[in-house]
Amino acid sequence: MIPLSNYLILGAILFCISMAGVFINRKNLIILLMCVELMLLAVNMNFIAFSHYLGDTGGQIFVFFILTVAAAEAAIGLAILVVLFRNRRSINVADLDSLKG
Amino acid sequence: MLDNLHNVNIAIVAAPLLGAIIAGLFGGAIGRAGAHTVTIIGVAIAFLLSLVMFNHVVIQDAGIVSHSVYTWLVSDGITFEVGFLVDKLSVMMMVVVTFVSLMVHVYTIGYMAHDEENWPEGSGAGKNSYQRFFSYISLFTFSMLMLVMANNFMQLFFGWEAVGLVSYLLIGFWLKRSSATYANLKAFLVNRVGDFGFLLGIAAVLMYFNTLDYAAVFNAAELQKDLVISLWPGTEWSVMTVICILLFVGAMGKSAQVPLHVWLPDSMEGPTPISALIHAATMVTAGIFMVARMSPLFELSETALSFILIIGAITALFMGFLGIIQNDIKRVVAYSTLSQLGYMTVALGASAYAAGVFHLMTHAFFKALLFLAAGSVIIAMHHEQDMRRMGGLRKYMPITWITSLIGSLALIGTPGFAGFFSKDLIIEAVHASQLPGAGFAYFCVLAGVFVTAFYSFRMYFLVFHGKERFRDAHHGHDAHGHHAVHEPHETPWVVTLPLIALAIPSVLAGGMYITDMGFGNFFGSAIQVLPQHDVLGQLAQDYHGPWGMVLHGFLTAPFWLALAGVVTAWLLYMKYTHVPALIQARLQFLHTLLEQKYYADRFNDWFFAGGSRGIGRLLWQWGDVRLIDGLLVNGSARTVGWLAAVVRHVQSGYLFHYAFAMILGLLLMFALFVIAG
Amino acid sequence: MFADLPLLSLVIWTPIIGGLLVLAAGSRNALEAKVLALLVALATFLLSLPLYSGFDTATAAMQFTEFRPWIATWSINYHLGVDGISMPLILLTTFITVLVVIAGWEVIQNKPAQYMAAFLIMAGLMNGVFAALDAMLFYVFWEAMLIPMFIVIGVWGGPRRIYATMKFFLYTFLGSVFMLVALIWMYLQSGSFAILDLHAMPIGLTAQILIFLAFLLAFAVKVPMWPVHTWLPDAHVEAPTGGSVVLAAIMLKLGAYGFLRFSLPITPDASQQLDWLMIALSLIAVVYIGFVALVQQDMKKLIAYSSISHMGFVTLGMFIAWRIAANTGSMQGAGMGIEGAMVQMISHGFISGAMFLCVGVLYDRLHSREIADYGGVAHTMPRFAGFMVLFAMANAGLPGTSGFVGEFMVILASFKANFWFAFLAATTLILGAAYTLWMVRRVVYGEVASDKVAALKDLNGREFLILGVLALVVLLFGLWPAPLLDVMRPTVEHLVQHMAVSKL
Amino acid sequence: MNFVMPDFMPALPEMFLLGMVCFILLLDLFLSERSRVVTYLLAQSTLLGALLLTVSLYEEGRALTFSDTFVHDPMGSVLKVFIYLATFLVFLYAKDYLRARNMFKGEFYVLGLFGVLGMNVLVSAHSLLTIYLGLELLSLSMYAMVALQRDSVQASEAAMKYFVLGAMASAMLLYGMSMLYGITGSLDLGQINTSTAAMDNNSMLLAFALVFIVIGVAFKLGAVPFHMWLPDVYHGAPTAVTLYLSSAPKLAAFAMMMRLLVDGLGGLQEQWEGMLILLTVLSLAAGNIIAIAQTNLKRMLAYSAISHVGFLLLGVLSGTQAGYAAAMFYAIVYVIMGLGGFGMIVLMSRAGFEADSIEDFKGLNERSPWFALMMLILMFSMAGVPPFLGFWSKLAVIQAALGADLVWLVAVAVVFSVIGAFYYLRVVKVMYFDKADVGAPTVSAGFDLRVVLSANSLAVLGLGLFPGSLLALCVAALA
Amino acid sequence: MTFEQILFYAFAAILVFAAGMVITVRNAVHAALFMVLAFFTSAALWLLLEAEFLAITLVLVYVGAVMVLFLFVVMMLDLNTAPMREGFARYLPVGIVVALLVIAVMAMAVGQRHFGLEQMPVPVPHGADYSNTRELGLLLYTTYVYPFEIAAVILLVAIVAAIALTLRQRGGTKTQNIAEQVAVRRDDRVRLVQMDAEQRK
Repeated sequence: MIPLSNYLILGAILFCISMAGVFINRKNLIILLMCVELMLLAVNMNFIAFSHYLGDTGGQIFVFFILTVAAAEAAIGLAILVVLFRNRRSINVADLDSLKG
Repeated sequence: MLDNLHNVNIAIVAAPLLGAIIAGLFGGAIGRAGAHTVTIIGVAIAFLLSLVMFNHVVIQDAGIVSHSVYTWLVSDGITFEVGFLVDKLSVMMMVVVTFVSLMVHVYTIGYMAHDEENWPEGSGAGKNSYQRFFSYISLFTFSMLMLVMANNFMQLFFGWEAVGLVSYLLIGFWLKRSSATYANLKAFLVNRVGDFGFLLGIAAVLMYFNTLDYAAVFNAAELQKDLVISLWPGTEWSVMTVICILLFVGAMGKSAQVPLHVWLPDSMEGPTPISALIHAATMVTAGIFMVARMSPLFELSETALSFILIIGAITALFMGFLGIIQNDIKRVVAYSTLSQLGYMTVALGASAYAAGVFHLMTHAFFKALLFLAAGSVIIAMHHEQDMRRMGGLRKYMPITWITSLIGSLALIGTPGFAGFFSKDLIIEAVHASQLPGAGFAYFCVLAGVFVTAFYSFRMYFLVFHGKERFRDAHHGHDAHGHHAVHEPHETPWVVTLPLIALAIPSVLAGGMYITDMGFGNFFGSAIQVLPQHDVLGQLAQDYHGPWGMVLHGFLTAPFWLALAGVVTAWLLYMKYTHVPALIQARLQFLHTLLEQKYYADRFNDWFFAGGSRGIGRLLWQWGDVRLIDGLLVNGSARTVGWLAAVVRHVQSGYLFHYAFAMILGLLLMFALFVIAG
Repeated sequence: MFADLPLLSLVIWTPIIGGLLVLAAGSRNALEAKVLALLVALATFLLSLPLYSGFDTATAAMQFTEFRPWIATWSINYHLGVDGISMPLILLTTFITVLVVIAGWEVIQNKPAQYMAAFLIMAGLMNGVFAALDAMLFYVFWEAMLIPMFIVIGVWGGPRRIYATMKFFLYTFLGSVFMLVALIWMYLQSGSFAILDLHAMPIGLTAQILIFLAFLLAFAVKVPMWPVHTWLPDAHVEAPTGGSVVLAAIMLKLGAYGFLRFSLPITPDASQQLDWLMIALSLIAVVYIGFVALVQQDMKKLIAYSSISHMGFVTLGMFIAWRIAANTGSMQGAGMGIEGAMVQMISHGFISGAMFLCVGVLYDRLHSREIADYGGVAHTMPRFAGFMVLFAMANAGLPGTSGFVGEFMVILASFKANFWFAFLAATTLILGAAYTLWMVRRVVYGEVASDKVAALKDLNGREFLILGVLALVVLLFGLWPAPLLDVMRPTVEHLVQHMAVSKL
Repeated sequence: MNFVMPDFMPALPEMFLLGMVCFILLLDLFLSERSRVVTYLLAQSTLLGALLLTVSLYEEGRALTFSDTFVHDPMGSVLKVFIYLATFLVFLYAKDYLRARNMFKGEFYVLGLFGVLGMNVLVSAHSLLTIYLGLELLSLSMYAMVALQRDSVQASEAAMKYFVLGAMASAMLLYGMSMLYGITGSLDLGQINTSTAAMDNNSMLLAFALVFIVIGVAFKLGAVPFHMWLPDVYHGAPTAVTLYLSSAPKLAAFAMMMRLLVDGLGGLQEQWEGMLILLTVLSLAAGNIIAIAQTNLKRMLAYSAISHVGFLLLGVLSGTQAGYAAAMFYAIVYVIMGLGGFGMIVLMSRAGFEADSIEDFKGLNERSPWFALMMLILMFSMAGVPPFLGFWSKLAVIQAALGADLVWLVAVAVVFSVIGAFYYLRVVKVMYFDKADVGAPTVSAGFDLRVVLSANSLAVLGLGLFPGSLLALCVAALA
Repeated sequence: MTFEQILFYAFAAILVFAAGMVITVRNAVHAALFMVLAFFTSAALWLLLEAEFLAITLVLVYVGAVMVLFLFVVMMLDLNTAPMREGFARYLPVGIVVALLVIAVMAMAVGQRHFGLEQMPVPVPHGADYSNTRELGLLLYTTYVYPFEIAAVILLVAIVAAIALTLRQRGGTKTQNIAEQVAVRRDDRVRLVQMDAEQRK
């Protein structure tokens, strides 16, 4: 018998790891994008767990849409990454500092 | 009939005002002759109409004329009006003021004939300082009349300050002279100190009487005499004392009583007619007049009377001392004026208001005479004022010499001359007074007689007798471009005529009016004296007519003191002319003290002028600039600016910082709900 | 014939719309714009005259009222009206505006049309402040007025104009936002922004005190009272002559007007509680600022400080009412204080305006405001010197000039409250004379200081006209202030009665 | 399965939009550079058409459709109308700017219109799902638009930052939604509202979910500390896109906040009030203070936008109908002013020259007094000086907050508004008090831009003089 | 411990490990591969939660498409991996602390207290005839048709955006420009030149 809280905590851990990933990672933008994917995964975990325990399909539907959107997001993110790389010849996070102050 | 008199009153003040306006604003157009004609006509009208009023009020004794002209303003149920009160006191003042003023106007034609230093060629105003001068003195006449004819405190204050204004303008008439503009500023400010008290006094009157009308205030005075006011916790002052002392502070300023006397000697920077008109005969007596006018109030406060007595006595004696060492002819007269004002004040303090006013009148004549004579000498000497460069002028300017002698004799109180009657009356009145301080005052006025005689005749001898020092005098300054050697000569008729005209009353006015003004009930209800203060009433019992008084005068101490003074002067300045220098050397300390005028000017300059500038600078630099502006205003602006410059670095440009900020925000909000429960 | 016209709207909108037209005309022809500006100013002045002639001096009620719904959601209305307090101030505004337009005629070379337009618009807005009977309408005019002034100082000002104008704007803005908060709070309590409703609205003591303080901040900055006065010297010094004139003559009055219109009637109990503060600040203004004025080296700064000092009388006169009541047992005398304050406001409008114009005359010729650069001006500019001395005397409160009347009344009234109030207030007799006349001595008198001074030309006709008119007015109100007092009496009496009734 | 055919009428504007966008997308492929203006005109007419449809549906009243995922109500309609209008102006202002930078392409309009569609979805959302999707539709369009100037280093950097942070924020929002779903068992806002209102108000769990929801909203609005993207993106994006970002999406964000916090979690007002207060204070402080240090006008306006968000939140957090109306009024007013402000930058820009430095406005009064005056109006309006529109919006929210007895917060707000006035004044100072550089050009923008921008600024004045109707509209929309 | 629990903990452990590796490895390719691992384990966990359709979708779409796209980009950009870890260790502690803090708070909320077995009992497993895919499909095209359409638009936006951002016309390539061809006018191709008759010299 796995309680719901286990899934939720797993989701939370996943969420935090990916969140931490966003600000620990100072070099590679691609990993940042992956972290975002990971965060969505954590949310999906939550939704599915809830959906299961609540006996309601709404959560799974939501996850379906999240997956769709996440795919679209990944596409656009990578497109932006490519544009950025063409302009800068770098995807180093620490190089993105021309806008500040 | 009464309406006509009202119009006469209005005409009395309007005529000089009109003259002043015409001469002042249209001086360029009407020229010099026009200016002096129009102003003299104006003042002459005022003088003649004053005589009409005199006739009505005094000779026909047809009662006082009091009426309001217009309502100045109404506020909070209190009506402030502009109006006239002509009773025996004011009508006497009116006659004196207009007469002296008329004389001065005439005299000025001669005195100012060559004064062109003010306006350069081609300046917009033209060369009309002459016109300006006439405008000023007419304006002064107007102001003074407003002052003496006022029927309420507000108008009194108006006249009071207006004469101050004209005095300011006239002292500084020679605009280029730094000393003149210093003197006029000083005169105005010192007068303002007096006015400060005066205004507070008026405010006090309004508070306790709810009106500023003389009649109403005087009628109610008796009822209010027991009121007290607590100026600071734990003390209680009689309201009357407070009011009277405050009002008297005003008089101290205007009548140059110690310690507000400092402006008067300096005011001699103005042209001589001014010294005569304003600083001897009229304006400075405004304080005396005012106290006399307020006698119903002053009578109710013995404290105030004692205060007046002491101040007056100090002024009478100590200012006289200063006259001894002056070399400037006008300054001697000026200190003499101070001293005589002290006498008048003493009289007021002794409740002998009539004596004070009487002396005021006689003094107006002989002091104006002396000033004009001094002016005449100055003209003859081509604007040389130092007595050490004069001497032996008697034979060059006989009229001036004679009239000066008359004036001096009147001043020192030679029996028979006008000054004798008034001065003797004062001395006797003080002697009779029972008020605290009367003893001290009596000593002062007695000693003052000797001093007066001494400096008067010192001046007289130095100027008119002895060696003709102007011949070897080497002019240190050549300010007016005159040639070094010149023969003095008698001045033109416009100058001498007023001298003669003033010499007559200087001799006669005393004897003529002593009976009425000194002992009689000349002033009627205008002056009120409580029975217990009525020193003149006591003296009247021993009075047997002017001749009796003259004869008696030869036997009294004042006469012998005066004689001693004259003799001493003769000895020191005619006989043994080297002695003064010896004395000076011996009593160097005393001489310096006198030369420095008791250090009053120094102290004022250092303490008041310098002190207030110091405070101003302190408040400005530390209060405004550093504290409020520097620390609070610009400080806040700087802080915000600094904060902005610092905080903007939080926006580092790094993505991971941004993300971190979001997570911190998340934590912050968690914290919020954890704390909130 | 005037009864049917919406006079107040006309005096508000004529200059504003006229100003916009001037702005438009200015892009084509500067002279045309100036003539138009003068016409507009004159028209406004003429339109404001019926306010006086048609004024009913028998009533304390608002007159010439206009009412139109404006923002229904918050029941804000376009509600105008004048009483004896505001009417004279409107006249003052329209009058001064004419002078300012004339004063800037030749002097302003840089974009004269914008300059004129700014002043016209400002005049309209200031009239609006005085005429508004709706708190929010009042606030709108009150704040909007800052904009043209900000521009005027910033564009046509002196070397440190930017600092000065920023300081001016932010200072006053900071002050007024709290007033806004207070107004909204009262609206939420009472459901109305109508000033007269707010007068009648009962408010608890704590709330009153907070409201009072909020108002105080707004009005004290404007007056200005110590210690929030430091914007004024800077603004004055840097502003062009016209700006200084309007600032001193009218804008400072707005704050004082605010006290009369808002603080006293809306929060009488708080005013009573805090009158010690007001009196203290007023007296500090009189004395402290008097001393500070004494040591100024810059003529405009000196006059600016003198303005602050004189405005101290205004606030003093307004807030001594309860002390009088405590001291004498009746409110008798409070009216005199308030009326004195009013007279002082009007008179200060003329005198300080005239003083600034005098300095402007000198500045236009020599481009210096330093006292030390002058001396002996009387020799080269005798007519000017005459005016200068006259206005200086008026500034020093000489009887016979309007400068005396207000101070006199306030001192008389404050004596009823406390001897020492009057004592400190009366020191202005000495200090005021000292700083003003000392400046006169250094500028006007003495030897001609330099060749530049020697080359000065006396007043031209335009300048003579302006100063002459002001001189006449100053003397007129000094010799016969009764007409002014008659107008405001019923209103002030009503105000005093209102103040005497606690709202708790 | 008891499925009923949904009522499509309320969604008519959205469907029209979608159809038109697809049509434009296709048509644009067949247009040459020269005739690209057709795309522009079509895009504009699409917006006008949608506007007409929305207006015609305004009277319909509140209705739910699409299985309650879509709501049609007056607030939504009003916001949509202003979204169309704002976007219309954006397209108009941006035309010449885009042309000069070789960005006058169909993509800009297509993405822009997709964004509008996303906003519409968001505004009409009545389910967590539609909120999320609408948000993403809008966001994805915006990410792409920011990067649209492909050869610009700054633009791509801005896009990247925006994207990463945006994705993170939407993940957080989703996390919150998942919690909400877990707690209430529903995605429908109406049901969420009923079940949360019935729960223990102090429930830690709800607060926990709420935190994430609020963060999502705060990010979208740009409230501190979730604002970090905003200055960089506004600054880095091409001004035309900044114009877009700063206008209509604010209205959508406001709607999102209203839907989530009020429609969905109205019962938790006490709890989100505290969070919003925190955001308000931080936004007011950071926005106003940092703006002072800026030299770049776009960046300054970005910080100004942050401070405006603080004010907007002031209205919402008061938790009353009047407060919501005030906030909505504020949002609309801000959009009008912001359009003018960024529009001025566009106006001043020329090929190869971005007039985005404050210095670029030096001496504008000499070069172009008219537009200096327009900018002056805008700046004073943003500073909240009457009689301009900005004042009334501040008045509205302050009134709302005072109504909620948040006197201290109001005091903070007004103090910061005074501090904020400083940097607006600085722009005026630069325009009016500084001398123009030698050779600084005059305004050379197209006629339509000049006219409409003037109208925009004058509207700020005109509506400032007569704010009654707009205000009444907002109040009525939320009644 | 039941089999289910063993499975859960095992997969959960792998998932957390994989996630940790994603954010810490230096090489983007490795990171992507760990991502794949994470997706796989997630899919397994979802199967435990009876979300078969989504589990499979996850594998198909994410592992099969999205991660491939990632890898593709990584390869295309030809990144230099060497300096990728500079300063990494410095931020790790902060990261860990903050992450732990957030986890702690989150765990407080989602822990046993609210979502334990008492509050949320494990639902009865679906029968063999239950089709998760069918269930979702039914909902998707009926109740959620509106979101479904929006999702479609989102994908369209993604396509448009991706193309708009990355499509480059290289100067050298010879491609048809259909728009230009369609829009061509006569004047573009033919120019009629009026020439004066030349005088023969």
